This record gives sequence, structure tokens and C-alpha cells, in this order.
Amino acid sequence: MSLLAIHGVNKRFGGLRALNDVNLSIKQGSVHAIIGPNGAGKSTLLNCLVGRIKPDEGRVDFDGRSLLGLEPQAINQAGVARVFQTPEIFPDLSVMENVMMPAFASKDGAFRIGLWRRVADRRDVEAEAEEILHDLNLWDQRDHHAGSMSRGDKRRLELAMCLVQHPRLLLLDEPTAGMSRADTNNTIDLLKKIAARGITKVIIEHDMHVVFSLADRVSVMAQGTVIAEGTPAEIKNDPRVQEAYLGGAHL
Amino acid sequence: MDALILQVLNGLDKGGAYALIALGLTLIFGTLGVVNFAHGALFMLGAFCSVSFAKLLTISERVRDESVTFFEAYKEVPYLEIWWGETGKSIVDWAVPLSLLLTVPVMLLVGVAMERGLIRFFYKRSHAEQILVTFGLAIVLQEIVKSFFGANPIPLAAPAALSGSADIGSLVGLHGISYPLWRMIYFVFSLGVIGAVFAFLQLTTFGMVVRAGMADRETVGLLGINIGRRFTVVFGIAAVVAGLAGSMYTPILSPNYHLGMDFLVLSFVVVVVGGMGSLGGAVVAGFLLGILQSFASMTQVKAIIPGIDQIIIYLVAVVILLALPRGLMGRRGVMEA
Amino acid sequence: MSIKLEWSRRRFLTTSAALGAGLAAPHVFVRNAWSQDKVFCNNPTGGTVTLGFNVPQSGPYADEGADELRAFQLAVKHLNGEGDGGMIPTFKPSSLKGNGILGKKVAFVTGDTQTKSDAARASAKRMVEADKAIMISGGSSSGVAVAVQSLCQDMGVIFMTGLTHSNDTTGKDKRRYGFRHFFNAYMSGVALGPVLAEEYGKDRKAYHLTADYTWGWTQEESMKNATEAQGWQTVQTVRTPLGAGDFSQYLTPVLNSGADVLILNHYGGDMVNSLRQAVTQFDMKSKQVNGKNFEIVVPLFSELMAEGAGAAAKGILGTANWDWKLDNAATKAFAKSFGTEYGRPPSQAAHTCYAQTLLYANAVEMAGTFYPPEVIKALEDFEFDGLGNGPTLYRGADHQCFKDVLVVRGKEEPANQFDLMEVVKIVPRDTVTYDASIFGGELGPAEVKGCAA
Amino acid sequence: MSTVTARPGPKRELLTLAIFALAILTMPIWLAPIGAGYPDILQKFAIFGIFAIGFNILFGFAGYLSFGHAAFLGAGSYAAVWAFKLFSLNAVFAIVFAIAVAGIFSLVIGYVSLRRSGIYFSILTLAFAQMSYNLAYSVLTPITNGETGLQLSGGDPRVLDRALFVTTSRLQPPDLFGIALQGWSGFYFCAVLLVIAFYVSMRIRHSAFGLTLLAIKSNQRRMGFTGFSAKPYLLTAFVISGMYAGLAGALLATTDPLAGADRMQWTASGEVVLMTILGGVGTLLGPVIGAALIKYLEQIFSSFNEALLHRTFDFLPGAADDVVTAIFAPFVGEGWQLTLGLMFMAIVIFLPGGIMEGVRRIAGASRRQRTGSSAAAREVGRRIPAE
Repeated sequence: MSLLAIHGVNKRFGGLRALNDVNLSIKQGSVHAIIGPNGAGKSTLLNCLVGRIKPDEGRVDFDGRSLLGLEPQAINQAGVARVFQTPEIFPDLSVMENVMMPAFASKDGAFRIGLWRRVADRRDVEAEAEEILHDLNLWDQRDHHAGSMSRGDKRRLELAMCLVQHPRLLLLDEPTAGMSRADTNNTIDLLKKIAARGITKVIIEHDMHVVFSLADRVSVMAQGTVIAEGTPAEIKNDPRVQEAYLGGAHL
Repeated sequence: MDALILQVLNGLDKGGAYALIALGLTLIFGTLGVVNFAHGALFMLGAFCSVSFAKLLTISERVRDESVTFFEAYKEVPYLEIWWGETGKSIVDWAVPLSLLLTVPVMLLVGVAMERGLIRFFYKRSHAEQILVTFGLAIVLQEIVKSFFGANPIPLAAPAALSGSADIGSLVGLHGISYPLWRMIYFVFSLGVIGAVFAFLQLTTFGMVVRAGMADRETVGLLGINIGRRFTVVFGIAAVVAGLAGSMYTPILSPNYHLGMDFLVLSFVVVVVGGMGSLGGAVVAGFLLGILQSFASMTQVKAIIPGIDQIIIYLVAVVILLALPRGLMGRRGVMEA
Repeated sequence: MSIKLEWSRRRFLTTSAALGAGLAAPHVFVRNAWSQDKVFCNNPTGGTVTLGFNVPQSGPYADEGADELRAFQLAVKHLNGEGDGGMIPTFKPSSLKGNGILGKKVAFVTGDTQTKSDAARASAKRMVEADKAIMISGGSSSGVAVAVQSLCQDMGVIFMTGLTHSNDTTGKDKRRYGFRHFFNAYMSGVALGPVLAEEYGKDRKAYHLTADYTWGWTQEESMKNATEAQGWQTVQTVRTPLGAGDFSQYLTPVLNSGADVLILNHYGGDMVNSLRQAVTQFDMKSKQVNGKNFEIVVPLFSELMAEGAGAAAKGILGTANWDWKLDNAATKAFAKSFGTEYGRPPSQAAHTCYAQTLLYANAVEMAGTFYPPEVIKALEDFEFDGLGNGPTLYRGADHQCFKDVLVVRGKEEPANQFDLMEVVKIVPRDTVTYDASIFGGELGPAEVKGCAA
Repeated sequence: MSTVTARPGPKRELLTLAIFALAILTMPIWLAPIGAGYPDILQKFAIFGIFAIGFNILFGFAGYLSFGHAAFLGAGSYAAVWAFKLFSLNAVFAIVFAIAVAGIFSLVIGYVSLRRSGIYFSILTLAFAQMSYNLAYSVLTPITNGETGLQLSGGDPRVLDRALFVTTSRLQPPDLFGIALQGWSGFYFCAVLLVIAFYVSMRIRHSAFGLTLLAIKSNQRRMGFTGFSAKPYLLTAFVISGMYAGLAGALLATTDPLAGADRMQWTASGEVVLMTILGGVGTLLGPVIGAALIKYLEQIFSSFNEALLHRTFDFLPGAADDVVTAIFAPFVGEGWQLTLGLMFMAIVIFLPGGIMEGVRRIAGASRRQRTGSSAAAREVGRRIPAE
């Protein structure tokens, strides 16, 4: 059963054809990696999914409901959370508050005038945030200023911000970009750990090590279109992929 | 028809002043990222450079009026006239154009001193703090001027040959269109200054770096170019442009110490309508608002919408900003957060 | 900081006392208590009496405010018997003794109106509440005068206005506690009309540029009526935004409108700029329209404005309340006293403020008490002479002074740096006197709860 | 690594409130020695404190710099005076009416202005306020009474008073069920409302709504992807701060029944910006302190004159008295604005973050002395301080 279905999505920027008839189907509960060389259209596709960019043609259906034309907050409220390539957090808030914000969003909706009730009285929200912070080893830093954290910690924080919402679909945009091998391995472990939660994930990634460690299925994009799809093993051995993406080199 | 042409002319000289102030302001915004609330004060200082220069030229011999006994009343005859007769007289007469000789170095000095002594410590501070410190500076500057020159407006005349109005209609075969000479000079002057600034930015390597800085400050900083010194120069140029605008405006508007505050709000509106970080936008918006303001003042227009001349500038600003999110020519992301 | 130690103790004591009173006695119990034993606002108890001088110290009229302050200081000096006495010896009938007011030494406090209603009222309140001023005086705009006047009515403190020229001050916004020595727009029109007809002929077409607020409107209306009574036509009246600065867009249509006179109902910076632009840039004074010389009129003239307008003011007709070159004993005495003290002649704003201070002090002496209702009674319908304007009446019906009005002209060949206007004609008091009822308004009660409650 | 304080609970809130209320209500006593112990200035402290607290909800919490908030202050004043004129001299009615009018006015302006952000937003608000001011001064004179300002008059209908047989004399100021609202009682009335306004702002700050505003200020782009729609939050904050301004305007009109157009001018809008920055943007207490400081300078420094200076320094020998007077003279009286300008510069140069930052530094220094340098790590301030 597919949670997210992308049908014939096209997007042009001036003369450049960024997305060319993209078709994708993401199965419920799967970890689906999208790989491809730079400029293949991976990030553009992701931006279409979260409402940042509106495709020229095509359909994006999430659980049978179209996501096209929805504002980002409506897409999030529908159950799609996203981790950005460069961590997007609230740098002026504490780590705890950073995690509480999305929890409020999923509990109270996109807008609610809660002028009077103290944050301190919202035990339900606090409890969830605390749990996530424990899970992601951020508990010790809960009162720290998020803006002054290291890049790796920020990324972990952003992941926490997404997980606290119990999203049905989690989009990860190069979660290990710019990380050392050790950090990358830690992140892989972390993602494996949260895989146990059964959240459907779409991962955009360059690093094959990450892809093949995590993904159930892999789609390969090149020049704005999906050229191959399959299990990691299939993809590894697909000559078209090696041709287009790896330039013929053997993995 | 004549009336419309005249109102366009009115708009052009007004627009010239707006454009010059906005040009410097947006230069500072764009390159330095500083919200300079003291920019109106720089315009005012330019005007008072002319006042000081005229006062210097008219240092006078005082001939006591004996009919007044309880205080010193005297008739003043400038020494220049006494020494050099007619030549001296015409030097005094040409005080305002000549005062540019004083305005340029003084304003350059003021600009450099301001940037080195104060503004540069605020590049990394929040806009709120920039506003507070430059606004404080503007108050201090105007109070200093007030303590020297008083609060009353000070009359400065254009040279006799350039005052009064000229029949410019006859040049294009229309009759009865006469327009003040000095205002036309001001318009041409403002075009000249704008042209000079653009030429400087387009044709010199220095200008190229500045433009690159306006486009992407961080990258230019990474190139290892000494941005600090260039910022100082940019600030100096902006100060000179504002000062020149003020200096030449004195025959049109009698300067008083409050002049800068009167222009401050207006110049911000012009800059924002033009679009943050766009020099061309600032110039276009300056002239556009000047001309629209003139049209709105026509009795025929006021008969349809009473009080329109009171609000036209702000109304246009609202309409433009709602229709064009970043003003006429603004770039994405500049001062939007 | 040590600056405030001396007077802060006094303020502390009075404040604490007032605080106690305010907490302990709801005003309902004392509402009617004062009228019997004359408890009233700031009844001076010690050896001094404090006057509050509220003048513009910042903003465009700061220089005028500074001149008003000079006059006030001089008046206080003279009241206390110091200096040469100024106009006290010429003032008749006078009850002034030169030993302060009712034997109490006169002290004063100052404040900044900023030419804004709110700031002026805040400053006046400080003088009344903190400094215990018994009277407020000064100011340089009608808006401020009306605002402070109504405040003073509420607080039960007499307000002697400074420079305010709008008909409203003693017309629709008049108050029992407000008194105006300065003349008004109506008088300007009545005085100026015949002179204009005489100088420029009866067949004239006028174009008005008017500052777009209440003073401008009353000025425009008064000038329109007065000139039309002389047979002039009004071609157009155009309102200009206050502080417009550049008036070119309003001046360009004038010459093609068929009008041959431009009347500038502007004051201060507006007047300086519109006049200078009309004369030096649009060359209006040298134009011929309808076969006549084009003329410009500025109904309300002042020294500071003439100074600001420079050569453009030469030959321009207008009106003034007073001029230091007038040929009468009181004027000479005042000009001498002021000139000796400050090295410059007094402006008409300074003169009216000086006169108001003396008039208040004299009324207190006449009443024999500081109790405002009695002082008001002494001022109402008080007929006097010797303050520079000839015989003058403080009319009781609207608290407006009636005296001669000067028609003045910007001097063509100044003999010295202060010689900016010349008096063309002195229009007698009877000509400019009008029926108090024409502007409506209501003075209100003399006995008010005031700040003592 | 910097840390921030935990979320305060009701106990700490009440303690803060109690200290604040005590400080405000005893102002007549502890401000008297510096010459500010009289009703009018204390009323102004309280009223502009309310104005600045409200402004801070928009600017300090959500980071949106409005340059036209004086329009709501003015609208509140006009509404209150009209309520006095048309309905009743009872202040309760006028205040409610004024808050409602300012709320609606700010809803309209906020809805349009919030379509833009950053400086574009600031200029839109400025433009609306300047239009309001210019029109109030000229063509809207039938409603605003222009330059002179809207006043009460004997002929006002006051239909509610009449209907309820409350007799009001012809030129009577507003009251609260018979209690006069001028002078000292007026101050206590404003002070109580200030304390309430402070408490409400504190609750907003500590609520999920307040946290959301802080998050918007911190990273508005993230809000949508976190599932929030920022616009309605911003609009609510805008309207709340507009209503605060309306309350302040109504109190100005209540304690002193006159509403002038000057209240809407850009300088008035600028003033509340300066008050907030001066005190400390985003802090709860800072705006109140900033408001009081500016009003104090405006009133007290302008009231000095040379005679008073001479009298103050007459304990010095003759020449020294003259010298000291000459040194101080340029900064007081007509030079009070010079002092204001210098103070703006000095505070922003030496105390980035405003006066509250200075307070925090002093508190931090004394705590360090007590507990040693181990506490130093905790002193690195956060950009949006809690109190």
C-alpha cells in the first residue's frame, strides 16, 4: 500500500527542466532512498512535497489526499515532517523549547490562541518533548541555547523536532552531509533506532554507505527523472545506474 | 496641459532631492547593512555647510546705527565688498554654488568620522540598535546645529543671475511656461550627481567590489578584500551625496536645524518603495514620488479626493508595496527579516 | 546626581502631603469645601509666588520661545523691583508696587511646549502639580494655547496666553481662566482690508494659500471676508499641508489663475518658505497680471519670520500686534529695558508675554488675593494704558484684548540688522472691535474644583 | 555553552507581579526625591508603560518592528473622547470602547501590513500611521477637531448618563463611578491598569502563544514546516499590541480629556520604539523602564533653567557656580533633547540589549562575587531574555 504517490510531476525553471515526468510510489512503513547526481532534481522534488515549490503538472497524493497547493503548515499537519539539509531550528530558543514547538503544533493545530495557559502547565507537551530528548541523547542539553550547539547536535535536534510530531512520513534531506565518518555512523545508528517506530521515511542522500545501510528501496534520479527503482541490491547492479550516476565505475 | 507640464517640472526638482537622499541611504543599507537614521541629519549638515560658508563670506564691518541707543544695532557691510568692490559682491552673490567647495570635504570628513568612530561598531548589531544609535546621533547633530544657528530658518539666496524664473516653454514652442531657474539647475545637478555615483560604481574596480558587496556581502568578505576600508569610503560617499543635496537645496528651502528630521521619514519611504538594496530603484522612486506628489496637489485632483496631497506619498507606498512585495526593484531577502 | 538636591526636598514634601491628601480624602467630601474658606489651587503660602512660563524650547518655534522667556524673566525682575522697571512706570492704572505680587517675591519655572498639545499640557501640569505655579503663561501656537487653556480651566489656574492668533482662542474655545492680550485673525483682516484696497486698488483678484489646520482656516476666512468687503474677488483658496516645505506645486498654478494678489495664510516655517519661493523663485513680485503689478500679502507678520524670509519680505504688507519702534513712552521704556538687558530689541511675542505677566500681577494686586475667581473679575473689562499699544480693554465677554492693530510692511532699506518691518498704519481700536457673540463659545465657570480638590 | 532559564511557574510569576505592583504603587514616594513625585508625570509613566509593554508583544516577542503604533494610541484617544461626549463620562465605558476601536483599527492595518515582513512591514505601518495623522490634522477635522484637538464640551449629548439620570455638570472631567480620575486618583487608576497589563503580558510571554511568537522571531521560515501558520499568530499579536495602545490612548484621554493629532505622528511611533529598545527589547520590564526614562527626561530636564541651576549650585563659590552652571546649561532646558540623544547613544554603545541588560550584568557581577567564577558560565545572556 503506498503512502505517498507521485504521478507525472513536471517543473520548469525558465528553460531548465528540473523535474520531468517523475513517478514515484512510497510504501507505507518503508525507508525509501532517492539518489542521483547533483542537479538531478532530488531537492526540487522534496520541495514539491512540502509545499515550497508548486509543480507545473502532475499529482502528489499523500494517503489518498492531494498535497498540491497546500500551505507548508497544512502539509505538516497532514503528517509530513522534514529535516533540512542545513539544520533549520529556532536558534534563539532553548533545546527543550525547540522540541516543544512542533509538539504544540501537532497537539493544538496550525493556529490556536492560547494566550493564558502557561507552557509550564502543559505537562502533556513537556512529557513528549522530554521523552524524545532522552531518546536522542539531548536531555543533558535541554536548557541550552539551540543556536550555540554544534552542527551535528543541531541536526539531531531537528530530527527530534520532527519525531516529536509522530509524523507519518519523514523526509530527510542529506542527513549526513558534511559529517565525519564517525558521525555518519552514529546518525545511521540513530536512524536505524527510530526506524523501529515504523515511520515511513524518504531519504535523499549522496553517501552510498548510508543509503545501502538504511534503505528498503532506492530510486535513482538523473536529469529530472527517475531512471531506476528497486532494492538496494538491484540498484547496485543496475548498469543504467552505474552509467548515469556512477559514470561506469564499479561500486 | 501647461499646468501638467509645470507639475512634472515641480516633481522633477523635488524628486531630485528625494533621489539624492535615498541614493546615499540605500548605498549604506546595501553595502553596510546599516539602518542609518542619521541620514536626514547629513542632508541638514550639508545645508548648514552652505550657511556657514555664506556667513564666512559675509563677515562684515559693522557700522553702528546711532539712532538706536539701548543696544547695538548696526548695518553690516561684508569685508569682501569693501575690499574688492563689485568682484566681492558677486562672490557673496555666488555663495551657494561656491559653498560646494566646503561641503564636499566637510561631508567626506563627517562621513568618514562617523563610520570610523561609530557606525563600524554596529555592523553586527541588530537593526533596532542601529536605529537607536543613529537616531541618537541625529538628535545630537541637530542640537549642536541649533546651538550655533538657532531654530529660525536662515535665508540663503541663489545667485541673482540664477534666481527668478525662465520661460522654458519658448524653447519647445509652448508659451507661458516659465519655471524657476534654480529648480531646473537643481534637477540637472541631481542628475549629474546620480550619474557620477553610478559611473563610479560601474566603471571603477572599487565600484565593482562595492556592487559585489551589495549582491553578496559574505562572499566578498571571504575573497580577502579589505571590506572595512571600502565601507568607510562608501559611507563617505553617501554622506557627500546627502550633503550636496542639502547644500544645493538651501535656496529652495530655508534650512533650519530640524530639516533632517523632516526629510528622514520621507527618504525611508522612497528607499523602500524603490526596493531595498537597489540604487536604481531609489532614484526611480524618488522621481516617481516627487511627480505624484505634485500632481496630487493640483486643485482639480484635490476636488475629487480631498486631502489627497496630504497622504499621496504614503498611499503610493502602500499600493506599491502590496503590488510588488519588494518595492520597484528590490532584491529578495534584503531586510525582509 | 546632585543637581536636584535643593528643590527635590521641597517637591518631596509637597508630594507626600498631596499623596496623603489624595489617599485620605476622596474628593467627594471636599468637593464644596473650598469655596467657603477659599482653598484653591496652589495658594502660595510662603514668601514667594511661582509663575509657570511654558514656551516652545524645541521644534520650529524655539527661537520665538527663547524670546518669550527673555521677556518673562525681565517681567519677573521688574515685578520684584529690580532693574529699571520697564513698563511698570508707564502702566496705568497700576496697582503694582515693585515688591513682588502681594508682597511675595516672584519666582518662576519654565517648561517646553514642543509646540505639541500633549507636551504643552504635560509641561503645564508639571508646573501646577510639582512646582505649585499659580499662573501659566506663554506659547507660540493656537493649538497649544487652546489645549493649555482648557487644561487650566480644569485645574483652576489662570492662563495668560502668549502668541496665539486664531479666532478660536477667544472664540469658540474661550475659557474663563484664559486671557489673550495678542490680537487675532479677525482683527488682522479688518485692519488690513482697507489698507490693501488703498494700496493695491479695489479691483483685485486674490488667490489664497492656506495652512491646512484651524488657525489657517480662520485666517483665510477673515481675510476673505475683509478683502471681499473692499470689492476684491477671491479666485481660489488652496489648502497646503502643514510643514510642506516645498510649495512649488501650490505656487505654479497661481500666475495662470487670473489672480493678481497672493495671500499667504501661513505662519512660521511655512510662511518663510512659501514667501521666499514665491518671490525669489517664481518671481511673482515682478510679474504683471491684469495690467497690474502682482502683489503678495502675509496677514500675520513677525520679526522672526521677516528675518527668516530675508530679502523676500521686503515690501510685503501684513499686520502685527506691536513693534519695538512704535513712538510711545511705554514702548520706548520696554525696548530700552529689554535692549539693555539682552542686547537686542524685543519681538512682539516677547512684548505680549511681558504685558501678560504685568497684567496678571496687577489684577492680583487689584483683587488683593490670589484666589482666581477674584483675579478673573479684576481682569475682566479692565481698561488700561501704557503697555505699548495705547488704550486697551480686556473685554470680559471673551477675554480678548482690544487695542490698536498695526499694519506693517517689510522694510525695503533696513537701517540696521533689527530694522525689518516698518509700521504703515495704526488702525484704531474701535475699527477692529467686534461683537463678542460672533464666534460663539462659552467661558465656563469661574469657580472650579481645580487642582486643590 | 550557554544556558537559559527554565519555564517559570505560577509562584515565580506571582512574586514578580507582587514586586512590580509594589514598585509601581509606591512610585510617588521613591520617585519624589528626583523630582518626579507628582501625578501627571507618574500617570504618563504608567500610560506609556502600558503602551510600550503592548508594543513589546509585537516587536520584542515576534520581532516585527511596527513604525506606526502611535496610530492606535491616537485612535484610542479619539474613541475615548467620543465615548465621553456621546455616551457617558464614566471611564469604564470609554476605555472598553477605545480598546475595541483600536483593536478593529489594528486588525485592518495589521491584516494588510502583515502581508510583508522586515522593513517592508515597518514602512507599511509607518505609511498607514502617517496617513492617519495627516488626515486627522486636516480633512478629518470634523471628527478630530484638527490641530486644536478633540475636547469635551458642555453641549455633549452623553446619552447614557442622561438615560441613567447621572447628572453631569457642563465642563466636568471623566470619572469612575464618581471617583475623579485626574491627579493622584488618576495615577492609581493608571497604575493598577499597568500592573494588570504587565501581568497579562507576562502570561502571554509564558504561554504557548508567547513561545510561538518567540519562535517566529527566531526562524519564521521553519514555522510552516513545523505545522504552524505564522500569519494568524502575528495578526493576533498585532491586534493585542494595538489594543494595549488603545488602552493607553484611552487613559491619556481619561486623565486629561483632550485628544490631539500629534499623538499619531511618526515621532510618537518612533518614541515607543525607542522606549522599548532603550529598556530592553523582548524583556517584560524593560519597556516600562524605557518609557519612564524618556518621559522623565522630556519633562524634568526641560524644566531646568539657568536660574534654577544657579540656585542649585549656589553653595559653590561665585566663579565655580558660574562655571558649573555653564557646563550643565547646554544639557538642560532647551537642550534637553541633546541629553536625550546622548543617552540613546551611550546606552546602545555601552549596554547592548538595553537597560535590562545592564541590570543583568550588575546582578551577574554581584552573583559571581558571591559564588565564585563557577557561575560565570551561566551568565552568557540569551537573546530573548525571560524577564
